[in-house]
Amino acid sequence: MLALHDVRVFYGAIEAVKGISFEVRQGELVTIVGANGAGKTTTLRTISGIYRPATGSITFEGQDLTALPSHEIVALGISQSPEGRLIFGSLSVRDNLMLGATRRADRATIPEDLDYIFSLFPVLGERINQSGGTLSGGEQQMLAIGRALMARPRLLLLDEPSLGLAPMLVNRIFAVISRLKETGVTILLVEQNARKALEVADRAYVMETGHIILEGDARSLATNPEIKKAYLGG
Amino acid sequence: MAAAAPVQRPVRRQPFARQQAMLALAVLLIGALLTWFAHANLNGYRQQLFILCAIYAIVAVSLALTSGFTGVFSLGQIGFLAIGAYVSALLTMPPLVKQPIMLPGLPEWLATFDTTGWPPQAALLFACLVGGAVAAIIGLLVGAPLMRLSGNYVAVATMGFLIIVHSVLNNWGAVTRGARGLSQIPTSTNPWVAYIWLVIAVYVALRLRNSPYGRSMIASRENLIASRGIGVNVLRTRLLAFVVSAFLTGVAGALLAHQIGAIAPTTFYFGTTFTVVIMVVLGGMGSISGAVVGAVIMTLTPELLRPIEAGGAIGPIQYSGLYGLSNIILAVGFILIMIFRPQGLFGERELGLALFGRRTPQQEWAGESIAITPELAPEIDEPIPDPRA
Amino acid sequence: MSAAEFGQQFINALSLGSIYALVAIGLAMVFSILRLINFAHGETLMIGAVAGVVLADRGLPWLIWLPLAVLITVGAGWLMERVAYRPMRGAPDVTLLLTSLGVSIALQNGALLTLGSQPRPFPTPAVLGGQIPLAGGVQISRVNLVTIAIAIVLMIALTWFVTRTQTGIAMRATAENAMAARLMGINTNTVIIAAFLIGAALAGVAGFLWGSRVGRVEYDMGFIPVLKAFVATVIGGFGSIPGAVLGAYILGFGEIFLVALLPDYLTSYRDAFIFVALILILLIRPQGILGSTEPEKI
Amino acid sequence: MTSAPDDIILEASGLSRSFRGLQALADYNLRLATGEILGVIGPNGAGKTTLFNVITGFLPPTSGTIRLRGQEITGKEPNSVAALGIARTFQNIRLFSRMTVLDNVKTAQQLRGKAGFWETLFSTPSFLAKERALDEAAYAHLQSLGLEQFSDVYASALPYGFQRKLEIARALATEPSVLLLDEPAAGMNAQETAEITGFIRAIHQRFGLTIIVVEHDMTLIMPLSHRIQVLNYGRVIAEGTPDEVRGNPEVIEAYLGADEPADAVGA
Repeated sequence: MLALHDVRVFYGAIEAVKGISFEVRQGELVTIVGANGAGKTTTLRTISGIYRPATGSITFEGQDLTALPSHEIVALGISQSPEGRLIFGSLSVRDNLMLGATRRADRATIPEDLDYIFSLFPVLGERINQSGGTLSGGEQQMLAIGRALMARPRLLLLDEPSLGLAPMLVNRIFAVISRLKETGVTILLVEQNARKALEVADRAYVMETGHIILEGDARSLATNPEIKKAYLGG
Repeated sequence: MAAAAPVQRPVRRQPFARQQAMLALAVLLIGALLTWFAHANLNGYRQQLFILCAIYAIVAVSLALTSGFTGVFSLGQIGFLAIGAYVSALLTMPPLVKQPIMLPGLPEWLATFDTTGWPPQAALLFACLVGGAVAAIIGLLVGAPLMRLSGNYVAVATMGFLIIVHSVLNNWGAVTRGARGLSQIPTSTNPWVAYIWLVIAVYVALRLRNSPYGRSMIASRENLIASRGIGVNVLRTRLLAFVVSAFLTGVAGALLAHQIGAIAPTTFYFGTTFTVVIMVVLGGMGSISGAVVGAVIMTLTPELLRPIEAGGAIGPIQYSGLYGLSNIILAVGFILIMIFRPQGLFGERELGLALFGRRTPQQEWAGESIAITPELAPEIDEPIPDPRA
Repeated sequence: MSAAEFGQQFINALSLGSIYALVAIGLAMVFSILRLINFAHGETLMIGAVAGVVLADRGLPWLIWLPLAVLITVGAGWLMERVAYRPMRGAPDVTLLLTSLGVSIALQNGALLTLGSQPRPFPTPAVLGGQIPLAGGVQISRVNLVTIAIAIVLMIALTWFVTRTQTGIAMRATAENAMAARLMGINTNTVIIAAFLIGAALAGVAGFLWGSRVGRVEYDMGFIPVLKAFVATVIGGFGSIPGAVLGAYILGFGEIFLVALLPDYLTSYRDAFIFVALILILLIRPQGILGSTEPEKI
Repeated sequence: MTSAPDDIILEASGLSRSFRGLQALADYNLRLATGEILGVIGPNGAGKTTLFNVITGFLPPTSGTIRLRGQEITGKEPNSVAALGIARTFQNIRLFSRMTVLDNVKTAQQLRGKAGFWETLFSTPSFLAKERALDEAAYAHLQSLGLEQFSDVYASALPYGFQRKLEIARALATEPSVLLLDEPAAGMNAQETAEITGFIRAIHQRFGLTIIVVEHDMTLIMPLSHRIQVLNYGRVIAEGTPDEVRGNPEVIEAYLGADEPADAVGA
């Protein structure tokens, strides 16, 4: 469904992503784990068209994404819940969610999707008219995921959904991710919390300083001694 | 510790290496030759142009000092030019034209202050120093609060300062004669005086940059927070640059007043501000030689454009000339520079230093990814004695 | 000051503030998205007024030349974004500021070149002439009345636009975080162009009102309004549209009542006082009245 | 050594800081002994960086006091705090990018002595001597930390790991007695983390430092710290030796992860 081939991304002279290749297949939940600064977020943003790769190709269902502006990439069915949530703090929860639906063609089904998101995150329904900036960190994370879902994505990109959340909320978020996967959404999840990510994912890639250093199915990576040592704190 | 015996360090450049001294001497000599030529051989108009280049180079250098080094973008520099010009003019104008009937607001001592008997150059030097000093004092008073601001805010606040100065010049008729301006200022500025002050300005700027003060200035520009974190007093550092540059610009104002012999508020407003900003941006913010080159280009270009502006403007620095074509060309040229070469002609570099073998800092580390030297680290498991134990 | 005088000045202040508000909104909108202080915004106002003069010279009735002139300013705003500002996206704030000064000077001199340095009379429509007597001996000029009315209508329309329409909400989202907006599928280019176009249209209307007020047009007539509008945005908080409007009215009132209350020999220093106030605001509350107080992240 | 009161170098009592009603730091207390290494851990947003900002003067506390060697430093400007002997690094590296590595260090070093204004202006022999001394000292400092090969390179051109080191080297050049390290291992892999751990250990001894280190990576914090404080929502929820903290159920709940056995964390 999504395939990256030898993608390199630079910030000025600094090479943040150094020639990575990977793929996400229809219906899969794939995770990229790795430390801060490994290039995970850069990779996701490059897929979304925020950064341009210097070399390499990114294709989604056979279509080349590398030259498309980000709003057209969203229109193709790839939406993202960004790192740090990036909620529009001055806008209401409703406006935030509606912005997620900016590129939707089938506007008639929007109310239906709103209901679906409120069933996933009831608290958003309670706060529909509150401004996004007044939500707690966990609620903002739910809003960010809900906002991305409003695009009715076929591929959902989740960037560090557990960042800065209390463990109880982390569990909630991951439960929702599992549930989303069951509904058939293809998900690419970037996480520092490797332990949780490997629990829910089908397959995983490990990134370090701009390279993918390991890949495999999530369960076997979770038991890989090297991974345990470096990322699971064990 | 595993620190090896100190390796003989490679020969390093000293703050004023011989090559640089040679270069400086060469530049000084060439400048002096040009000045001599201008003084002895050029006709009045071209000589005036030479002087104007030098005066604006002083302003550009001082703007580069405050805006380029500290990153505090000042749009109020021309306010100091005005202060230097007016203060010096009021000192040296003959008492006859400072009588209460002309300038009723002048205090008695200033109205009767008479330099007509002095040697002209002594009077000019005195006027320059006082003009510069007053500009510096006002710079201190204005800068002390304003240097707390950064980015757009400081640009806007200094612009406010310029507007205030302009408003005072225009409205305080009892001292400034308002829009009519001051005239009958002795025209004692000659190429040599202008050149010598330019040399002083360049020297001061270079000296400051290659000193603890300059490092603090550039550090605070590069990362305000980190510079405070390592003990840089950012306010004081910026203020120093601001006051020194106000002094130099004040001197330039005095030279300007004593070149033309008549000054009016229109000279000291946005048009000139913009011209000087272009000089610095064109040369490269943070490059002293760039500022000088930028000033020369920007002073001479309108003169070259003059023939196509049939009829001609009143001086190269006039911003609202009669027809406006040269200003359009300059403004469009400026926008193109901003788009295609925002770092200007020289960026941070100085003209010619590379020729003399000065090593410029490497922008890229050649040896790609080096492993962090493991021998520096002692064994991880070596216990650290707990001081509380 | 008598009650009648006060009433008179009050309406003058409201009208002046309205014009500043129309100009300030455009500045604030563009600033909030691009961090660009668009000094050339004053020249859009000038272009609107000049276009009015040129079209009226052709003998067109004002009902026709006014919309045409506004259309021309909109075109000018679009061109400005396209030619000068788009290539500068992402440049440092000060670079953007200087570029806009460059654009401003180029346009002013362009007008100088075509118009000459002599002011031209503005073809104020006859309906705007004269005074309407109000209670208590207060008179309101029709220009002032129309200015206030137009400003209120346009501001209500704008409020509706930014809170109720998809493009308006997208605009606020882009101002808050452009990258997040792009991730939502918002075409930020469209949003930026929309901001320029709306700002230019408001400036075009302001140009008409300003021309009617002062009765003449000049190549550098945009300078004072943009400077004042700019002060208004600083008072209200850089980049906040309600802040810009609030700041514009504060400035309008400040200016009118300063002149009314100051002793005669100080009234000509009006601008100096205003900019002293501006500097004080920058020092005491740089984020303005309605600006956010987000501390810098360390 | 004993923890007699005069051994306390840094003391904070009742420190609080709030942002728009949000309590980023609440009633924080600390008595830090000379030579101690204190680890501070906690989830993102727990107030760790706020703590550093308050101690170093970047943010005035809403209430509470900070004392360095008994002298109150609450509310002092960051540059004064640095002059008194507290240096820090930043979570996202903050170098002077368009300055050489040597000049980065010199700028920090000149806090301890530099030429005066008139000396500079007239380039007197004393100015030249001071500049030369500064130059040599800065180079020696880089040499002692293994960074001298980079001295003429722009700081922005350094490889990532060395940028972290340079930031520490620059902080050390201010000759601090207390060093605050904000996530020194962020973005590093296991090997680099081990390396930077050793580096910190080395400078701790060589410069006789007292250190507070904020870090997420347990492989750095556990072997390095004498004592660990766990922050959550601005409050210290646990404090003790690495072993004590590791076994504390509240810590596991709030930070280390409730659903994992304690031995999954740390060494």
